Amino acid sequence: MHVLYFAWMRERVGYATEEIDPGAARTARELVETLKTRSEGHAAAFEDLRAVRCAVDEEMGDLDMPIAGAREVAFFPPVTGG
Amino acid sequence: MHVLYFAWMRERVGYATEEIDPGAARTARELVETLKTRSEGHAAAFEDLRAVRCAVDEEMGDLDMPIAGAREVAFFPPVTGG
Amino acid sequence: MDGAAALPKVSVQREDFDLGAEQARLAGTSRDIGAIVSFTGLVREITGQGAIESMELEHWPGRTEKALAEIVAEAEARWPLNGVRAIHRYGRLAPGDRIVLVLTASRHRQAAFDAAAFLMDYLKIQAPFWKKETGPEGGRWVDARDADETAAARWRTASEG
Amino acid sequence: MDGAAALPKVSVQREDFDLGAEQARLAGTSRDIGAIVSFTGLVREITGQGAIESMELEHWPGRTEKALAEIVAEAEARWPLNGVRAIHRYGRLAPGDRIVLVLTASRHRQAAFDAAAFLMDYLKIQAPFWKKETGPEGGRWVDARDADETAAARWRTASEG
Repeated sequence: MHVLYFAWMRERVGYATEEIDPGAARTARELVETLKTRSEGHAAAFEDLRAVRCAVDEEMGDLDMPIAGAREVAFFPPVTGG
Repeated sequence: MHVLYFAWMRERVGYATEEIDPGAARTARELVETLKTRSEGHAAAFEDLRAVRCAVDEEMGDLDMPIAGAREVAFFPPVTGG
Repeated sequence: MDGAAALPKVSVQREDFDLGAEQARLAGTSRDIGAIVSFTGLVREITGQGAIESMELEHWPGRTEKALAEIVAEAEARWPLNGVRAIHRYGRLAPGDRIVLVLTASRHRQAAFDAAAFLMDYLKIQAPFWKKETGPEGGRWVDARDADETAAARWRTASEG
Repeated sequence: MDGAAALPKVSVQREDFDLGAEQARLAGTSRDIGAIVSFTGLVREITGQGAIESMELEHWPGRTEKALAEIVAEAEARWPLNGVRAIHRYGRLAPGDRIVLVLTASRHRQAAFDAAAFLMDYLKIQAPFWKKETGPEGGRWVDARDADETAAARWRTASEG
């Protein structure tokens, strides 16, 4: 599964994308639990989940979105464009 | 007293400005009664007073505005700019 | 503001205007503007009386400029604006021609949007302009729209009610 | 519309844009547009963290264009628009630089104003852009504002409540 990080989450993780095996994770939130253990950077990126948004196969949603069969999950802080 | 007409009121009266003696007229409405008698064009211009706006010395208001001491009274239909 | 205070806020003119140039002039070298809203009004070909060939805009020279300046001053009193500009044309115009331009600059977008909408709503009912359309059946003075009174009234409710 | 249908409605680009040229392109040779509203967003120098030197706008290539296209389609479904255009820049910007342009054309002014405000409100909360400001104390990611959620919510109330 392809995982994307943006903005300060990307900076904390240390890179923008990675390939991971989601294992038994059924939702984005469960995937986060796996990702947090990968490095201190990952743990820092996911330190406050209230500040984390996600998209599964480019569909924006919350952390309880199912990820079964997804090719890509993206994590990012609330957007600040415009 | 200087009287101004705009838009279709000007067209009906036949000219844009005239000098008149307001006589005993105390308000714009009383002045209208005098003006209506000046020509058929004037009568046509003031035929429906609901469609007439006025300004006394450039101050917009309704036909009951006092005109005592005024140098100029303007009559016009509702504005349609923008 | 590099002399921005010397720029006219209001113009009543026969000539066309250049949106890009006007906005660049309004922004000047400011680093404090976060939002600029522009409104451009254009002559539509199909109106209440069918396809028109042209439009003649009459106005009250002197009083028109004063009316626009009053509306601009009211907008500046209501919203924190870094800049404001109103241009209204008069004379003969054809379908597709620009009639009016309103520009508002502020730190934040809501003030710029609201001030521009306010300016247009008030200009519609307070600036002494009268439109005469010429179509296949001759000339016809445009009627004032009740909707314009309603649009302007919402600003009174918002501030006084 | 002389090929107007072929004009892109959405652009995400590093380059600056030209308001006058974009508006002229949107209007084309139409004789049915009565109102065009533009919104230009600019980089302000003084922000929550003092005077900034520059700003870096990160985005999600591909997904950003899709987000803007969805917001544009929603505006077209809600208001009778003759044309709409959204341009958002990314990359490094300095105070005073343009960030975003939204243009809406309609027969009447209220639709053009509302659609432009809607586009900006939704873009603020739905388009995947992230701002990082660089000031005297280094870089800092800009926090999302609760006010932006509130601004967008008014359109949900208006259409669904």
